[in-house]
Formats: sequence, C-alpha cells, structure tokens
Amino acid sequence: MPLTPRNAHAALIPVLSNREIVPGIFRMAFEAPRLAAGAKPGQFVMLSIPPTHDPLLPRPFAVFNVDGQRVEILYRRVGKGTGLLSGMRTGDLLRVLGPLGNGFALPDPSVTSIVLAGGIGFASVHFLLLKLLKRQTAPTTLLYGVRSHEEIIPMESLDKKGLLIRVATEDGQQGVKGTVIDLLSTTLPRTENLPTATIESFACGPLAMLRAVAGRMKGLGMRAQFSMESRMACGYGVCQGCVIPFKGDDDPKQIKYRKVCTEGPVFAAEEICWDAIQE
Amino acid sequence: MPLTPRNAHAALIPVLSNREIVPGIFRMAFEAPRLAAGAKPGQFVMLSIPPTHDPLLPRPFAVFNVDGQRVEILYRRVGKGTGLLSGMRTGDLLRVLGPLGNGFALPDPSVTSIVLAGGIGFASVHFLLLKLLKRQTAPTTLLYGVRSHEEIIPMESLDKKGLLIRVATEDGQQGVKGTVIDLLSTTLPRTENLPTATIESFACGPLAMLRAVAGRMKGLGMRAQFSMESRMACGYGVCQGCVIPFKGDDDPKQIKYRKVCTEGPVFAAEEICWDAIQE
Amino acid sequence: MTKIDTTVSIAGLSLKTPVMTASGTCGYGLELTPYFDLSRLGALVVKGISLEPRPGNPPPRIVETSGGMLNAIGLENIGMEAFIAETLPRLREYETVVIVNILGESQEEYGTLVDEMSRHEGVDGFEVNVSCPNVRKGGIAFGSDPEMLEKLVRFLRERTEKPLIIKLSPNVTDIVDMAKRAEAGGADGLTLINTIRGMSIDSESRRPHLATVVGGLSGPAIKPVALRMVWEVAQQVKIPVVGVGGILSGEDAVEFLIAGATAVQVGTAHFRNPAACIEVMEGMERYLERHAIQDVRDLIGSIQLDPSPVA
Amino acid sequence: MTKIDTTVSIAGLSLKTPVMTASGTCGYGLELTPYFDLSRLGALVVKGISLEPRPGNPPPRIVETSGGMLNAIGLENIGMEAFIAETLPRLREYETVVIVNILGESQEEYGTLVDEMSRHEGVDGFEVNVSCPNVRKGGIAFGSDPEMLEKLVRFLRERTEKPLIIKLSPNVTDIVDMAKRAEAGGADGLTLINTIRGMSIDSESRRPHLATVVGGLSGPAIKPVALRMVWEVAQQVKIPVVGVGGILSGEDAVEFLIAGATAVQVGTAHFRNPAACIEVMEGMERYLERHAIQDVRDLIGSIQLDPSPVA
Ligand SMILES: Cc1cc2nc3c(=O)[nH]c(=O)nc-3n(C[C@H](O)[C@H](O)[C@H](O)COP(=O)(O)OP(=O)(O)OC[C@H]3O[C@@H](n4cnc5c(N)ncnc54)[C@H](O)[C@@H]3O)c2cc1C
Ligand SMILES: Cc1cc2nc3c(=O)[nH]c(=O)nc-3n(C[C@H](O)[C@H](O)[C@H](O)COP(=O)(O)OP(=O)(O)OC[C@H]3O[C@@H](n4cnc5c(N)ncnc54)[C@H](O)[C@@H]3O)c2cc1C
Ligand SMILES: Cc1cc2nc3c(=O)[nH]c(=O)nc-3n(C[C@H](O)[C@H](O)[C@H](O)COP(=O)(O)O)c2cc1C
Ligand SMILES: Cc1cc2nc3c(=O)[nH]c(=O)nc-3n(C[C@H](O)[C@H](O)[C@H](O)COP(=O)(O)O)c2cc1C
Ligand code: FES
Ligand code: FES
Repeated sequence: MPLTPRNAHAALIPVLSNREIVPGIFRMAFEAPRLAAGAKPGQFVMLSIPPTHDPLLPRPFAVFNVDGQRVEILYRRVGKGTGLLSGMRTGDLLRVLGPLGNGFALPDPSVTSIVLAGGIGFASVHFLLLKLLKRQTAPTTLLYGVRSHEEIIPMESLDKKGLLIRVATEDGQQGVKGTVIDLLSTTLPRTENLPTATIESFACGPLAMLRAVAGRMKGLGMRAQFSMESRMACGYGVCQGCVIPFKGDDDPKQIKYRKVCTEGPVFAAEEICWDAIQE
Repeated sequence: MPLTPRNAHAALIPVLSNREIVPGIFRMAFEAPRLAAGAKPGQFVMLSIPPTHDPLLPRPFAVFNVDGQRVEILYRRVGKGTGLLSGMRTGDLLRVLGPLGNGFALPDPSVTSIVLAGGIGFASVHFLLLKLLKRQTAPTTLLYGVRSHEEIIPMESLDKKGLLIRVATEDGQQGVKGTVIDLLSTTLPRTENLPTATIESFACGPLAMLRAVAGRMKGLGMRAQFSMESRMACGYGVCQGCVIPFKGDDDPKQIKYRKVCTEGPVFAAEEICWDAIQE
Repeated sequence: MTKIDTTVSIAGLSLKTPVMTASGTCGYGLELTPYFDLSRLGALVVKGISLEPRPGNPPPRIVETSGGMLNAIGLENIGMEAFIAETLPRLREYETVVIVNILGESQEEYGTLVDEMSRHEGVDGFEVNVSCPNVRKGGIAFGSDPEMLEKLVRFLRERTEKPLIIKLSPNVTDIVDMAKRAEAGGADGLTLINTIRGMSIDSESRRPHLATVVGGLSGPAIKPVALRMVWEVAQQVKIPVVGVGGILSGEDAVEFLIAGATAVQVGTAHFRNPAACIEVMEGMERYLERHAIQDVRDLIGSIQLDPSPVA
Repeated sequence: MTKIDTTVSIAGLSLKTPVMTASGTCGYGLELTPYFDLSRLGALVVKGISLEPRPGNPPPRIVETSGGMLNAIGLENIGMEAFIAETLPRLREYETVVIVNILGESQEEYGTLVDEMSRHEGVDGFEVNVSCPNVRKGGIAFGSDPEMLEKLVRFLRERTEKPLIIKLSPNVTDIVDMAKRAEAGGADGLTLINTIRGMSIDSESRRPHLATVVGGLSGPAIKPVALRMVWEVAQQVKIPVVGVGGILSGEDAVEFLIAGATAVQVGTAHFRNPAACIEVMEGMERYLERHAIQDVRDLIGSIQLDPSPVA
C-alpha cells in the first residue's frame, strides 16, 4: 500500500541559512513548523525555486536534521537546480513539499544498528543516527565512505553520544583507505556472531555501493533498509516517473515497478531487482 | 545606414550595487571599463542573467549614468526579467552586451534644449542631461512627468548645474498636476519666440506621451529626437524583431520598417509613422 | 460585486469551473486529496485506463528539458476492473465530474472499455486518448490517421450515450482535419493537446535519457503549440474544445479560453505543486474580478483580432 | 595530445567544424563581425533570400515564451539582387563556407534563385527553406506535402551542381517520409528542424502577441523535438543531416551529433550572445578533449542503445 503523505504540505518558506560546509556541499535551514513536527528519518522534501521555469521540476532532498521548528537539508552542488539553491540567501523563498516518502523503520531498541553512508548519502542517514542514538540500548555503528577526506561532513551533532564512527576515504588521507565496503568487511566479523535478527542495517549512497552492500547482506542473510534514489518529477506519487524494478510477488524473475517517492525511498534491499537497474 | 556597434562587447560582469531607490525602481551599477569608455547618451545595453533559460532573452536598458569605469542603469520592476534583476546582489554575474544603438545626436552648444521624460523614460535622458549641462551655453530644461510623486527619482547628480527642472505628477502631490504634455504647453510659450532652429528637443517615455509630444512638435515645426522602445530579442540587428513603422522614403503613405536596436533607439519624431503603431 | 459565474458546459456536463486535471498527471485523483478538496475541481480526468493492468515502461521514464519534461511512463495503470472496483467508489465521495481517460490497442479494446464503464454511474464521461506516443502498437495510429480516427469515434459513439471527448495528438500536419474527423464521427468535445514526441540524450554516456528513447514533451515549453492548435481548431468545429499544454497560472488558463477553449486542463504543473489546479483556478478568478467579467463564458473565443493598423 | 580533428563534410563541402549559424538568426553574417572572426565558423548560413526584397511582417514580430520565443519576421530580406551586389562580395573576405538560404512562393521562384546564384562563386551551396510558417502563400505547402516537396527538389536538382540542402518543417505527421522524399528528389543534405508553429496571447488586452497571430517557435523549448526528428531521420536516409533547434551549449551540439547529425546550427542562442556559435564550438571541443575523442566524426550517430536490461 502506498503511503499517502497525510502530513505533507506545499508551502513557500523563507531560507534561514545556507552555508557551504565543505567544498561543494551545503547545509540549508528553513523554518517549517509543520514539516519539523511531521518529519521522520529517511523522509524527504521536494524543493523548487519560484518563479523560474528553468529548472521546471522540483528536486528531492532528504531531511538531514530537525531542530525545533527548523528543518535542515545537506546537499551537493551537481547541476542547475542545486546550483541555484547554493546561491540562495537568508530570506529568499523556496517552495517546500513534504515530508514525503516512507522513511526508515526504527528497530527494537535492543537491536544493534549498522548505518552505511557513501558520499552525500550521509544526508539521508544523519537524522536516523540521531534518532537511533536516542532510542537504542544496543550499539550503533556508522560506516562512512567518501572519495576524498575533504568531503567529510563535520559531525558535532553526533559526537559524544556513544556512536562508533568508522571512516574510509578513497584517497586514504583519513580513516581506512578504501570504500564503505571495506569497512563493512572489517566490521562484520565483530557482529556476525550475533544472531542476524538482532542486527539491522541501513544504507544510503551511490548505486554501485548499494549494489555491493546488498550482495554482502544477502550472503549473511541480514536485513537491510536502503534509501534509494531515482529521477523524480512530482515526489508524491502522481507521475509514475520514479519507479525502480522489484522482484515480482509470485515469480521473482518477473519484474514489477515500485515508486521510490511514495513506496520508498526506503526499501528492503533483498526485494530490489538489482540486475534490472542500470548504472 | 545601420550603426554597427563596433565598440560593443558581450561579457560576464559582476554587479557592484543594486538599490531600490524609490518603490519599484532600482539603480544598478557594474564595473565595465570598455562599456564606460564607449557609451554615449541614448545608447543601451542588453542584460541577461546566466545560466537560466527563463527568461531566455536578454532585456534592454538605457545607459543611465557613466562614472569612471562604472556604468549604471535605472530600471522599473515590471515582469520576470526585471524581477530577477531586482534580486541580484553585489558580486552576482550578469551578461552585458553593449553599448548598443545610435544614441542622441548632441546639438550645437548654442542651442536651447528641452528634454522630456515620462516615468521610467527618465532613465534614457539622465546621461544626456549630464552631457548637455556640460556642453551647452544655452539653457537646458527638463520636463518630467510621473504618475505619482513617489516615483520621482532623486536628482542629486543634476542639482546645482543650472538645469531648469519642471515636474508634473498625475496625483498633483508635487509640481504641476498633470502630465509632461501640460508642462510642455506652459513651457513652449517661453521658448516659441526663439527660432525653431535654436531649440532641440529630446524625449523618452510611454508611447502615448511620445505620440502627443510628436503632435505638438509637428505643429510647431520643431525638431525632436525620440528614444523609442520595442520588444527586442537580440539588440544588435540580427533578429529583425524590433522594427517600428516609418514613413516611406518616396511615398510617405507607404510604410517601411526600421530596427529600433541598430537604426535607433533614437529617431527623428517626424519620420515615425505614428498611425501604424499599436498602443 | 455579484458573484462571478464560472460554470461552463462541456459535452453535456456542467462544470463548476473550467479547470480540470490532465490525464496521467494526477494519478486517480485520490493522490491529491491531502492537498485540496477534489470537489473544487471542474472535472477530474483520471489517468489512462486500459482493459488489462499495464506495468508501464522500464525506467528511466522521465527527464527534464528546458521549460518542459519528457515522459515515457508507458500508460501504467491498474486496469479497468480494479479501477471500477477500487477507485471509482472512492471518487464518488467527491462532488466532482469524473472523466475517465481510456486507451486501447485496438478498436475493440476501446469498445469494451466504453461498453463496460458506461454502465457505472460514477463515470460521467470519457476522454479517449488516441495519441499517446509512448506505446508502439497503441493509440498512435488512431491519432495520426484521419480515417481511422473518424471510424473509431463513430464506433464508440454507437456504444455510449455518455459524453465522448477525443484527445488529439499534436504530432500531425493538419490538426484541424483531425478535429473535424472526430466531430464528424460524433464526438461531444475535443481535448488538445497531448504531448509532443521528443527525445533527450545524456552527452556523457551517449545514452538516451529515457529507456524508450522517445517520449512525450509537456510543460510550459509546449504552451505556444497547444494554444495555436486550440485557436485553429476552435474556429473550425462546433463542439467544445478543452485546452491543455503548459498551463501553470490563471493567466495561462485565460489565454486558452480567449483562444477558444471552453475548459482547460492542468498537467505538468502538478509536479511543481500538488494544488496547481487550485492555483490556476484562483488565478483565473482573480483575473475575472480584476477585469470585471461576470461570466467566464464571456472570455471564450474572445480573442481581439481587429485588423492591425498596418495593412 | 594530438590535435583534435573537427572537420566534417556536408553535401560535398568540407567544414572546419560542424558548427554553423542558423538562417535568419545571424542576419547576413556581417552583423557578427564585431564579435568574432567569421572564418572560425564551419559555415555561415545567411538569412532567407527571396527574388524580390521583402519588407517583412508588421510588428510586433517576436515574443518570448517559456524556454523559447515566437517569431513572425516574415522573411524580411534585401532580395537576391542586393544580396549578390552588396553582401556577397563582403562575405567573400572571410574564409568560411557560405550557404545561401532561399525561399520562394512558387517552384519557379526557387528555380530562378538557384539559377542566378549558382553562377556566383561566393555561393558555396543552398539551403532551401520549404517550411517557414510565417508566410501564408509561401513555403508552407512545399514543406508539408511530400509529393510537392519531392517535385521541387527534383526541379532544383536539375538546375544546379552546387550542394542542395533541404530544410524541413517539423509541422508534419511523418518527418521521415518528408526526408526520404527530399533524398529521392536528389538533395545532398537535410537541415532539421525549422520552427514549430505556435502562438501566444496577451491575457490583459486579449490580443495575440504577434501581429500575424501565429509564429514560429524556436529555442531550447524545441530541442527535444528537433533531436527526436534528427534521430529518426538520420537512421533512414543516406545523406547527411544538419541538426538545429535549441542549441545553446557545446553539450547540446554533441547531443545532436550523437543522434546522427553531421553538423549543427546555432540560432536563437545568438540573441543571448552574439558569439554563441563560438561558445558552442569551444564547448564541443572541450567535450571532445575531455572524452579523448580525436575525430569529431566518431561522435556522429554514436548513440548507445544497448538493450535495456529489462525486456
Ligand atoms: C529521495 C531522494 C533524496 C535525495 N536526497 C539528497 C540529499 O539529501 N542531498 C543531495 O545532495 N542530493 C540528494 N538527492 C539527489 C538530488 O535530488 C540531486 O542531486 C538533484 O536533484 C540534482 O539536481 P540538479 O538540478 O542540481 O542537477 P541536474 O542538472 O538535474 O542533474 C545533475 C545530475 O544529477 C542527476 N539527478 C537529477 N535529478 C536527480 C534526482 N531526482 N535524483 C537523483 N539524481 C538526479 C542527474 O541525472 C545528473 O546526473 C536525493 C535524491 C532522491 C531521489
Ligand atoms: C532601447 C530600450 C531601452 C530601455 N531602457 C529601459 C530603462 O532604462 N529602464 C527600464 O526600466 N526599462 C527600460 N526599457 C524597458 C525594459 O526593457 C522592459 O521593461 C523590460 O524588458 C521588461 O522585462 P521583464 O522581463 O521584467 O518584463 P516582461 O515580463 O518581459 O514583460 C513585462 C512588460 O514589459 C513589456 N516588455 C517586455 N520586454 C520589453 C522590451 N524589450 N521593451 C519594452 N517593453 C517590454 C512587456 O510587453 C510587458 O508589458 C527599455 C526598452 C528598450 C527597448
Ligand atoms: C507523466 C505524464 C503522464 C501522462 N499520461 C497521460 C495519459 O495517461 N493519458 C493522456 O491522455 N495523456 C497523458 N499525459 C498528457 C497530459 O494529460 C497532457 O496532455 C500533456 O502533458 C500536456 O499538458 P501539460 O503541459 O499541462 O502537462 C501525460 C503527461 C505526463 C507529463
Ligand atoms: C528570428 C528568426 C528568424 C528566422 N528566419 C529563418 C529564415 O529566414 N529561414 C529559415 O530557414 N529559418 C529561419 N529561422 C529558423 C532557424 O534557422 C532555426 O531553424 C530555428 O530557429 C531553430 O533553431 P534555434 O532553436 O537554434 O533557433 C528563423 C528563426 C528565428 C528565431
Ligand atoms: S516522483 Fe512522481 S510518482 Fe514518484
Ligand atoms: S532586437 Fe534584434 S534586430 Fe533589433
């Protein structure tokens, strides 16, 4: 059953702040009480910049943080939309639709959590980590892979809360030299003697990473919730543009499409038909 | 012969300042040494805001002022393009093409000048006034009509330079209650005993005003240089979009089209085929 | 000021406002209920319904272009049976006219859809999609062949008393001819335009942005084409025309009415704002107020074409 | 790195780069000389030349739309005689290929234009405009009637040895058919697309924005349509295709080459930036460098259509 975003609303909202925190990555805050009250980890918002028709469509961004009535996003400048966004200043108006999507399902407090983030995928798990650190009695680990150490997002908000953070950089300048997959390989031995029912994993990152993580998880028979991306037009279920392929209900060789915006963006990794997804 | 804009150039130029000086009317400066060196009164620039495609086309604005290497424009916020322009801040980049067009022909210093400006048409004559005040030995008069006294552009730059300024407001809150035409009626008696060869008039403003002024001038057999507007795509003579109708060379009942951008924007009022211009 | 009358009548249906949703851009309508009350709409045009459920095309299905977007959804839908059983009863809770957009891969399929659904009270009328460029075997031939179109309309006309609105494809040399054929076949109204066939390539990978290569262009980019076709057609047919293509604002809708449309549909705009329909409707109402127009019908076809002063 | 080879050959003409100007958007070319050296162009396509001078349509002639613009210039030009006497000698000062775009209101007029101008050395080839939607009596029929088109091309083919490029109208149901007809008639190349017929209304005055009501839509808004037509046609004809429609950047040009165009034209972009052609050319060269492509011809038709993993 698609989740209808009952709390969702579309509104013109002023930007509170918008800072480049590491090169090419920005953190933007806006005051949005209803959104702040309703947003759950793993949900997202659609942002558009009125009144221009170019870009015409809104852009999806994960809810990065909620702080009182403020909602924050973390975004990488990659194209025209994020380019315009990065030029916005305090007081400028944005159209914000959300919160959208299903969000992560929070596990029982006694469950050990492994959270995997690749690059800007960190934006989608930060709010989750804050919730986990508040709720879980079992330990929570963040495996965080980036291309260059310069991209590492400062994590004051997560410090001193008992989170185990392990970092991998492809340039080897910080943490382990390698990717999140390498971190996973060295982390799993410590957890794999736990019954898989007592571990929950969460991941967001580039497709190649998710594909590899899915493979590992499957091998271990471990549950994994993945936050997926796809090109979106509407973000709330009307355009059918954002589907990705899943294994059919009856015949797993048959493909069925599910909408990332309303049926996701969080899906069980093992249900996704990885072979049918183009890089 | 169309004037080819030999000094013209197209460049990305940063905004120096952009202030709302009276409600809805902005004064913007940019540093543009080549433009500043080449610009003459009555010429204009084409401005576009990269990289958006909406608006797609650049917008024409008169050169309002040149101050060293700075060039200024004065513009009214009326639509999408000027809306975006009004949101620009110091350091933002604009694409500037210019100087474009023929500009006003400066009269002999001994000639008495009457300058008529309606509303934002003032933007096109301000730079002319500065030049006239520097060169002319005969008196220069500005007849300035606006809808409401709130629109009157402060004129520090023109103060104390011997300029006779007469203002008309439609709301009657300042100067004469009425329009620039009313000012003209009461100004002409003082000048009409001068031989018409020793008076030159210049005008920029809404079409209805120019039409009325043209009628008066024709009656008096007085020369008048009008700065005309029309919808432009290119501003430098390639699109043929900006033409307005003129009386034919041989048969004045025949219409011929001339380009406002390269053959104008300044034309002799009596050559324009007013009957063929739609309001 | 007396209340403005915004009712119009299309194909025998009385609409409280000329603003409807465009098929395929608002799902089954229910997706919009968190954002506004469906009863405010002139009509709800649901996404294209086929005899059998359709899974749609493989992704990627959409890509943005300048002032527009391409889609190749492939007419994904739940099929007639599920629509009648699950969706229709829920739509009947709202006081709005429900127009079912239908698509078939043959005349017989269209016929069965009309036969079956004509029996259900919640279906107030049909919009026949003869033009979707995304399905190879499907509508494309009906929408670009004047004879086949007339034959199809005649065939459907014999099967239903309910309003039959034909949605035309813009991908033709002579839209007026297509419109006249649909009228001759017995259509009660025409919707134009459907999307324009287009494509886009990712220069980095040299791959088309859409899995199907070619898709349908919609959004403000196509508004001038839609408006031109509405104007050309409205002058040549007696049945009402519903204008659609790139409407984002009340003024956009007004342009279509002035060109001769009796009603309008809002499509792609919903992807920017789920309440786009309402925004358009309210914008149109403000326009009417500003211009002291008491009856929206006074706008229809009111384009001013006084001879320009230049011969 | 060795120097990149950007030469292409169109209709027997060797072009130093695939980038040309689009007819009607760069005047006679001379208007661009303050901004860049015309010798850098692959080819200069001058504005449409007719037998007699044409005054063009009454204003307003242009209006902006979302991501595009409408024009109804009405093919204003100085006429063949003045073009040959005044313009051609000045163009010959530049080392660039000069293609003369021609338009007639009858087959005979086209014939005379080709006859006369074929005698002049500065004319390197013809681009035949059969599609301008602005002139009622004019090209429109040739551009939308396959038989007339083939006949016209055959007629012109008999009269000149010079390269004959036919510029097609997008306002047709079947662009591939039109392309094949032009090829069958003996065309050396095809340019596509010309503008798409559109209109726009000022809702305040209820008047059309253009004095002629309908005009031609150009700019990035139409790029997806142009690209689709180039792709469809390039697969079906043997003669080279010149792609035009909404190109603003080097990447845009590359998309057209990948779709199958041998060269491209830059039109509306010149209204934003007089050196748009050069910007496109340099952008394309940077693309080739970035992708280590030594020869631009390797891009032509190189679209990747590997079967998608989903059947
Ligand atoms: C549910 C969801 C949550 C997301 N959360 C974040 C986030 O928190 N922070 C962040 O930086 N990014 C996030 N993204 C990705 C973000 O939406 C894209 O980077 C953004 O839309 C690019 O817009 P643009 O106009 O700058 O780029 P464009 O010029 O449109 O394109 C640049 C590149 O981005 C790709 N792209 C464009 N649109 C999307 C899209 N909707 N999804 C994925 N890729 C796209 C294009 O294919 C292209 O390669 C998320 C995407 C989804 C679907
Ligand atoms: C040679 C010339 C010099 C000008 N100088 C100035 C100046 O110094 N200061 C100033 O404020 N304005 C000036 N204008 C007018 C200015 O160009 C328009 O106000 C501006 O283009 C409107 O752009 P927009 O996107 O904000 O409005 P739009 O949304 O495009 O349109 C809003 C309104 O402005 C009209 N308009 C649009 N483009 C033009 C145009 N090119 N010319 C005239 N009207 C237009 C439209 O018809 C519409 O009524 C000048 C125009 C010309 C031709
Ligand atoms: C994602 C999407 C799906 C569509 N699906 C349908 C459909 O199922 N049936 C149909 O007749 N038209 C369909 N259309 C066309 C629209 O109803 C409309 O005719 C077109 O998009 C132009 O209007 P717009 O510019 O306001 O979107 C679809 C359009 C889009 C963008
Ligand atoms: C103002 C204007 C005038 C044009 N005049 C001509 C013309 O005389 N002959 C012709 O074949 N095409 C003419 N065209 C069409 C262009 O050459 C080109 O095919 C079309 O604009 C699409 O390309 P673009 O989007 O890059 O502008 C004209 C286009 C514009 C915008
Ligand atoms: S983005 Fe429109 S349905 Fe998911
Ligand atoms: S604005 Fe293009 S020719 Fe004048």
